[in-house]
Amino acid sequence: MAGGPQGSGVDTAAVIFSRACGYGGLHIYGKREYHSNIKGLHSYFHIRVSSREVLANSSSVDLLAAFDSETVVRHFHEVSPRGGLIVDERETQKNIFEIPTLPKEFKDDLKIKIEKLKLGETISDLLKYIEGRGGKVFIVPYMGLLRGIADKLGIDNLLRVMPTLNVLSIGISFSILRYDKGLVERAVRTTFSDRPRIAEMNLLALREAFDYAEKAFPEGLGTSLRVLRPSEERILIQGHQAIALGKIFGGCRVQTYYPITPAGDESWFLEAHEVFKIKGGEGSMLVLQAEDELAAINMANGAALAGARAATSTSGPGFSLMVEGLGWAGNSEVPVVITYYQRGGPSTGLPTRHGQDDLRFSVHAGHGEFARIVLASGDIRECFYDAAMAFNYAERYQVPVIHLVDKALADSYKTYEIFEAEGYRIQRGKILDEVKPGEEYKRFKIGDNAISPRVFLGTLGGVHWYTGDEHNEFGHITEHPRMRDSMVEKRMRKLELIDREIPLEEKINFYGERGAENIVVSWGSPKGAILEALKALNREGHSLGFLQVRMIHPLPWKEIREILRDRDKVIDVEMNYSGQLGGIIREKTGIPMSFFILKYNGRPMTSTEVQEALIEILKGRAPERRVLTYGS
Amino acid sequence: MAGGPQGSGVDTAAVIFSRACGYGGLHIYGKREYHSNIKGLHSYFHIRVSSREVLANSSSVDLLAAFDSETVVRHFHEVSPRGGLIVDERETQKNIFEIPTLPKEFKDDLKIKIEKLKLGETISDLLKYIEGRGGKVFIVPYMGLLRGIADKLGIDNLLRVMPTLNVLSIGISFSILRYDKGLVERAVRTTFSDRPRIAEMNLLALREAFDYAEKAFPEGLGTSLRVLRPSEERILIQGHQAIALGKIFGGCRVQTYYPITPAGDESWFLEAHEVFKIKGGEGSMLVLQAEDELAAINMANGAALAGARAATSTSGPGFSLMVEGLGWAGNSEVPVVITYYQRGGPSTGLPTRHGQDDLRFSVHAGHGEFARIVLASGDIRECFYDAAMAFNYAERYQVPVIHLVDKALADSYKTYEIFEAEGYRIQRGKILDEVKPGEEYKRFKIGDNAISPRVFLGTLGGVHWYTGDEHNEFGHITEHPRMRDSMVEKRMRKLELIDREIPLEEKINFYGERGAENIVVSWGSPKGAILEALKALNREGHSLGFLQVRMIHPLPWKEIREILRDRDKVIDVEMNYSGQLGGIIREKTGIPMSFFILKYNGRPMTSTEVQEALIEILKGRAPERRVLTYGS
Amino acid sequence: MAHESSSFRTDVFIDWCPGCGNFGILMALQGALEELGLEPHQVVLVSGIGCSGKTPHFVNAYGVHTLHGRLLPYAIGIKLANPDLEVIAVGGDGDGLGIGAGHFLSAGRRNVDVTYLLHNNGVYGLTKGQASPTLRLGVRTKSLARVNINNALNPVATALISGYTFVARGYAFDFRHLKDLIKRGIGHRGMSLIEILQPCPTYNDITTKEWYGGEDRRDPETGRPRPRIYKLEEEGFDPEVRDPDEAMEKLLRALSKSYEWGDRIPIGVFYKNEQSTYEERIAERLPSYFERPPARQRLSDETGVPLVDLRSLLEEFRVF
Amino acid sequence: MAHESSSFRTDVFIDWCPGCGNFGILMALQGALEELGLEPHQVVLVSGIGCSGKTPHFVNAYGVHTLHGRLLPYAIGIKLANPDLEVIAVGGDGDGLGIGAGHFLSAGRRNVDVTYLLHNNGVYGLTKGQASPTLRLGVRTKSLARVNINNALNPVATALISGYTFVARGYAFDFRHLKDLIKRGIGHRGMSLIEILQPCPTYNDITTKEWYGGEDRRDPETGRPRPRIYKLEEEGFDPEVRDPDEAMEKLLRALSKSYEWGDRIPIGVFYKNEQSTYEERIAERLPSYFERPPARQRLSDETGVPLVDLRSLLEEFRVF
Ligand SMILES: Cc1ncc(C[n+]2csc(CCOP(=O)(O)OP(=O)(O)O)c2C)c(N)n1
Ligand SMILES: Cc1ncc(C[n+]2csc(CCOP(=O)(O)OP(=O)(O)O)c2C)c(N)n1
Ligand code: SF4
Ligand code: SF4
Ligand SMILES: [Mg+2]
Ligand SMILES: [Mg+2]
Repeated sequence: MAGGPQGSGVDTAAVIFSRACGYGGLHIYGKREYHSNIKGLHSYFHIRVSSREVLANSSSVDLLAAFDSETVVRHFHEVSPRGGLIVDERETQKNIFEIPTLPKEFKDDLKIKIEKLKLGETISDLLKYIEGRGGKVFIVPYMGLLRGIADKLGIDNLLRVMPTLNVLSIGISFSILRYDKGLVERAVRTTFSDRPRIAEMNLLALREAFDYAEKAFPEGLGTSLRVLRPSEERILIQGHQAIALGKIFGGCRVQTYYPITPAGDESWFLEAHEVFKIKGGEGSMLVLQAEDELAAINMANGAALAGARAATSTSGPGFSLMVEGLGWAGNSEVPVVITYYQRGGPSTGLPTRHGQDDLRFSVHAGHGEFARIVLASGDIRECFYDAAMAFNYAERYQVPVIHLVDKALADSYKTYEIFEAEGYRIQRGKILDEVKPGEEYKRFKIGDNAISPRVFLGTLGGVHWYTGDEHNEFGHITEHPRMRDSMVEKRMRKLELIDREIPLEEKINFYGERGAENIVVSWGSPKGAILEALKALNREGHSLGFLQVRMIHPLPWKEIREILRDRDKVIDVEMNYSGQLGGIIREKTGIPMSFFILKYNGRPMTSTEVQEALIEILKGRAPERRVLTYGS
Repeated sequence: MAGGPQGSGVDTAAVIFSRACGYGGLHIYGKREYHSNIKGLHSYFHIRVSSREVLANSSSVDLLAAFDSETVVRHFHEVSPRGGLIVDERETQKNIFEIPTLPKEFKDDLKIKIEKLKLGETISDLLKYIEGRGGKVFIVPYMGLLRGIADKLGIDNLLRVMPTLNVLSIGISFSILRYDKGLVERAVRTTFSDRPRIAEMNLLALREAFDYAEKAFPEGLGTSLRVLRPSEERILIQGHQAIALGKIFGGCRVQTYYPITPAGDESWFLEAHEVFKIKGGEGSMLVLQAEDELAAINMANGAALAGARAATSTSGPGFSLMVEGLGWAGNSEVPVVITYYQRGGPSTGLPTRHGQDDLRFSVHAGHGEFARIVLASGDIRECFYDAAMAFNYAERYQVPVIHLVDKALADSYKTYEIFEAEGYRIQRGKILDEVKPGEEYKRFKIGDNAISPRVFLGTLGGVHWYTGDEHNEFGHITEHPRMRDSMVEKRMRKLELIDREIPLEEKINFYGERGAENIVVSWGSPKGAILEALKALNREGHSLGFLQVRMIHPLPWKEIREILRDRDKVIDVEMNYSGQLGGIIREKTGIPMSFFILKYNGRPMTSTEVQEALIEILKGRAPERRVLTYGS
Repeated sequence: MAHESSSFRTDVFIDWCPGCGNFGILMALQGALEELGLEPHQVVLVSGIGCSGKTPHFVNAYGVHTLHGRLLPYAIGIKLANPDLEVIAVGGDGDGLGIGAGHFLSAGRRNVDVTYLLHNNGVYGLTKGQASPTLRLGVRTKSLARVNINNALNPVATALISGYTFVARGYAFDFRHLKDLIKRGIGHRGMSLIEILQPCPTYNDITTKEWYGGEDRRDPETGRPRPRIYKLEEEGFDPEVRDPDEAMEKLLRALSKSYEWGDRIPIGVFYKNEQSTYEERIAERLPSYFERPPARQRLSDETGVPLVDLRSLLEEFRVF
Repeated sequence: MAHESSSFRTDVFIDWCPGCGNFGILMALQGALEELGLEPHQVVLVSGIGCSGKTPHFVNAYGVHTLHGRLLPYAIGIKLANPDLEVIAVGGDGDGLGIGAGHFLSAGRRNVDVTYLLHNNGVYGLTKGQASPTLRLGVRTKSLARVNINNALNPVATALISGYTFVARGYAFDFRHLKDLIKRGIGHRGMSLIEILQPCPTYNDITTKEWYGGEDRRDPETGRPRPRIYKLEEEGFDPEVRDPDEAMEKLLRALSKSYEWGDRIPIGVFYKNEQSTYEERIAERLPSYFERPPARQRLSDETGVPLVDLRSLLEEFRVF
């Protein structure tokens, strides 16, 4: 873990660190945390490295690199007994209650905590605590190192080399982990590939750090990171990047957005990748910054009618403004895709923090009744494939598709075996390229099933109309009761069609033992922590299965009922207060959840806390609701 | 029933007719139906008159006054065997397929219908059909009568007396019903009380009509309307008026709105009643037309923070735009009231037609989780009391309250015993008028229960902050995990408090036999039709109870579970496709509905069709879902 | 509906009130489309909600009747997805300058090649005559219980300051002039606003046909009405910016003209300034934009295999 | 927080970037409030979402930090419910002219007595530097991957055409001048807009403090920077409408001035025209509005019995 004030390079450090590990054939899982602020408030990244795949973070930290004293204060208790802390020598004498960026409520808690631990009020008291538990503390004279770099570069102003602080701390970290310096250098080079001068400066810093640490800390951390040579090709990728790539791959050609955290990252990534290679040439995506989310959804609807695969991307506050446009899409059978990045709500809530509070809202948003699909990915790989698949669903069924992800997916990093096409095919559903002379075209023709062939705006002979009002087969307004009934039924019966046609493996995943006594039910980002906990517990002899629901709406309730029926315990795990998926399952299957493991403090679940909560339930010691609280 | 083109005075006719009946001590229930159009398309009103209370319409018509041929075409089949039809002699020879305002889909159906009935294509063919079934047809030379009126008033231009056409037809109707002419005159006078010239013209028309009909149709309709002298005081009122009055009575002093059907009527009524009498003086309500619904909800939130009881009023498309503001209110614990008039959705849908499609949306609207109350009135009297009560709930619990009504309630008319205060008290919850010097005020103080004392903006010593972000007790932004948990819990626990404190009789109504084998479950406007059906069926020896749910959220699930548990059949009756209340009940109680009686063609349920559907279920002949279709 | 009829008429019943100015606008629009030699399938009419919003149903061309106030996002989304389409937006004054005012301003900033007909009747027609944002302060139409307490927005001035590159005003009952304006608006490369003075006889008894026509102020000598409306072009007003240097001066002149009201009400073109369109600016980023706009890109081969080169996309993420 | 501190400062950590123009604005605002002799409880600061939107938390007065773009509806709702409050709205350029542009226009139409400080930094600060609606076409700040392809809105011109009765521009780093403008805005009876040129050193490297200060164009002789910013009042510009007849002329002059940019950037008051406020117009409908505004009406007696006379309310519905 590395932490420091926002703007001090924590992000870049995370990237370099993860890349360097990736280059060494290691698996990583990482997650950024930051305040809703541009510069100065606390941010940190938390990375797990392993020779085997890692799916989530745990609750303890083996090596903490603190760029400032606040990081020490916030995380010292997480450093594991055999872990280490790297800290700037200037920080050690600071009084912890004089850190201006610590909010009052944090200080209140802190006071209680240090009283309980019987600690003093300076950073060095906290360092002693770490050491007392068996951890190691590495005190680094960062200023001295910076001065050395400045001197070597012939720079007077220390401020100009300050940005290398993060690379210095990476260097120290990798050095005491005994890692291959060459790989770290490569990571630095790639990261700054478009700014060669900066790259050079940072490479120098890296070398200085390695040199210094080898001398100053000859015994290192104690544990070391060994380089591996896996046989597979690997990528290191974040959730929002995977979604963006899934969109390009899946044929999305118009993306509208209005800036918002954390959805914005995806659109900015797309802007940077708006022109891409296709077989025999070049493809492109139009990425449009709208004036607000009302415009964003409705522009996307318009683009979809014109025949482009079109999407918009947002978070809760933006989605709340898209509700009216979503309803129009539902009524006019527009194949539009909305990528919905949940964050902590309600209202602006916790803009940069995590939550899964918007499930019910995505299912029920919009007045009136209309068919939609709500698809929730549980890991970064699923983000990629679901992003592409969403367009197939949207066009085949002519419905809006909400691709529901969350902040923990959006900006966590993970190493994966490279993504392959995996048989993905673009399926555009029923589309007529032209309407033959003499033929009458009806956009909303009521036929055998709920899907009428589409023509794009501009097609010869296919003139038709759209309206948000109830309409007849041509798309003209009607208030005729029988036509009304037919159109309501046409729209709503799509849900049955979707339920029937989409294969089960695209709708749910089941892990663990099929016949397990106890089933964990969840969706979205807790998946990783659950899988890790499950593995550990089943190894210990417990009997657990895990049902991950991806298609939330229409819910594959028959299959879910089969899976959940007659189990000993059904344990709902979600990042919200009310166990929303649990509610939906009970509504559709009648099966109540026996236990809830919930979390809503804005920080993702760790495998440690999920595992602990599950153990308590399995041991029969748990209350019906258990709220997890790890995180800073 | 009277029908004619929009703009031809159908509305006024409805008012006069209903008033005249009311003055005669009769009970009426009436409902307007009209297209989303200003002038020219078909509209009609459907009124039931009785010496006993009437709660809904039935599916047949005893007397149909047709202002145009379209009305005949649309409603001839509804005229009951012993009923009558009043029609203009000029219309009788018209070809029914040449009526330009009939939409194609209507003509398609009509063709099939008249072929089945073996009828010709003119209006007089339809008249013959009515007569053939035993009905009476009254052919009236309206043009001649109008000319007579014009002559008497010394007016050349026939167009200037045309507006009396509706009163002419009322005159004919009451005359053949042998009703007291004096009462009808009084109704005309009251209706045009602010336009004495028009009143005179219409009174003349009324007399001409009576004179003509007495001579031309000496035998009358056969049935007659007798005047009564009830002992109670009575009012004749529409749903939107009752809500407006409930707001004034309940202390609402700011109402914001953006024009929309059918919610707009309430705000225009309030504008006309913005100054009113209070004990010892004059009160007033500020009614603000906003630039859109985003502004409307947020202005109301602002006014509520300043200390006014504040509300906004809208329908589906507007509510979709209010979702973000609702979330802010939820997060900032703002006591704002939203009156939500449902109409047929989705999107602009059926702007002037009925539906109950927005239940789930009102419960789940808004990203994130926060407490709200959703209160659904089932009749016009409840509209009044719930409108007032909503402000008590909002202020006591510092939550947004959605008062969910529907178009069938909004513009139906009914006679009621005059509304009394019935012990209604204004309860503003915890409010501090001042904060004493030296005391620290925390707007979001976390205390014993979820409610912190409020001070209004501007209170001396009470300076505090609001934000849509997560906040600490002062209202300043926080991202502290523990504070976050506390605030989530503070907001959400209100639901338990509400559930505990609000008495059951404000949350549900139960009608019929407590121990009945079968229970009908419903909410909102179907109540009237259900009650009438229930009475008839229980009279026939069936065993039916009726649970009307008024507090939809938080749902009084424990009590509902008690009521529904172990019944033979639970029958869900709703005006939507998916049986939304049924879904909520199953989610919260685990009890599934055994049958659904649904309707979504945009027209309210009649007691006839509900009764028929229930009989089939009780006789064991019904499918699980039955869709009702009455209406034009 | 049926295959390419030569005319732009449909057989949908037109349910506007008798005497409504919308009839004139509809005719002028249909006339313009015909005279421009466009075919129904090349044209997309996008409308908002209101009486005016029903227009597309009466025109035999692609019709997208959208949400209240959102016609411009739809129009822009459609046009940018397929710039070959002739996209025309049609909506009310409440729609465009009340609930949709944010999009109105934003559209000016973009300069997409869309033509926008704004039906200005001073009221919210379809919801029964409430004051619209163009109704003047202190005015009370017959549909209002009290006088209007809001100031009016001036559509022409609003378009001018937000960047519309063609700004004009027409009159619903001057068929030939309006038809001509619409043709010029469609011909203009960039975002055009045509405000159309539209009498609403049902709710607005202030700015009526008679008032515009000056029937309340007949010449005492001839007895003939003295119309309030006059044509800018007849007074030699030159709206066209021919050189960037004169843009500011012409803009300010147009602004000044836009405030003329009451006794003399100008119609015609207030401002015209051809600049790079949004589409052209996009094409600088996406070189193949005009040949292969989003709606016309091939996505896959015949078997559905995406054309995108997944490997090259993933290259930058490779760590092993 | 604590009881009526004499100052308008809070102890909340101010988390803006070093060098941000917002610091200057905050100080000017606090200074203005103090000098006006207002007390914390009399003032309500209403803000939108953005870096600028955090301002109320740093001011010891009632603070309502609302939704992105919705600050004006809140400000107006609060002010109209209790016109005794001094309501000041504070928000960003994206907030006010992007997502909130519709309310911006509409507020001009109403003329409620609210003072609106618009922090114009040309970017969406809090979401990391995307182009805001005031960023000029073709400009590329360091935060943008490509040049901006939208035209800019001019806040002063937009306020002028929509009816704001006090329109001014200040500069974040001219403390005294800005403080003075804010005092005058608050003093003005009606809707005031004060656009504030606000350098954002983190994302906007175009309109920087140095640029406004003219440090890039020092006088070759003296070596001193030649500031781009100048004060209208120093050039004798008279913004005030003293007679309705001169309103149009002054409006057009203000419009013309508002377009000056580049080498010379005017700050100061562009336009001031006292007219009836919205509150006054309301009071014509509701005679007791100022004595008993909505937030201050008594609703019930001590036992909670509503004061409203239900009988008289129901009278018109009586049929029997
Ligand atoms: C979100 C939303 N709010 C309100 C309405 C109701 N509504 C329908 S038409 C209309 C006003 C129409 O006025 P205008 O745009 O001037 O068009 P006109 O009818 O005058 O042509 C309104 C408010 C709606 N359809 N959607
Ligand atoms: C509905 C909604 N959309 C998007 C956002 C995300 N958001 C937060 S701040 C911001 C932009 C702020 O820019 P500006 O208004 O110029 O303020 P500044 O930060 O520059 O002061 C955006 C888009 C949001 N909070 N709400
Ligand atoms: S209400 Fe007015 S605008 Fe609407 S159709 Fe009638 S006359 Fe035309
Ligand atoms: S991002 Fe810009 S506007 Fe925001 S605090 Fe930093 S410098 Fe100021
Ligand atoms: Mg209008
Ligand atoms: Mg900004």
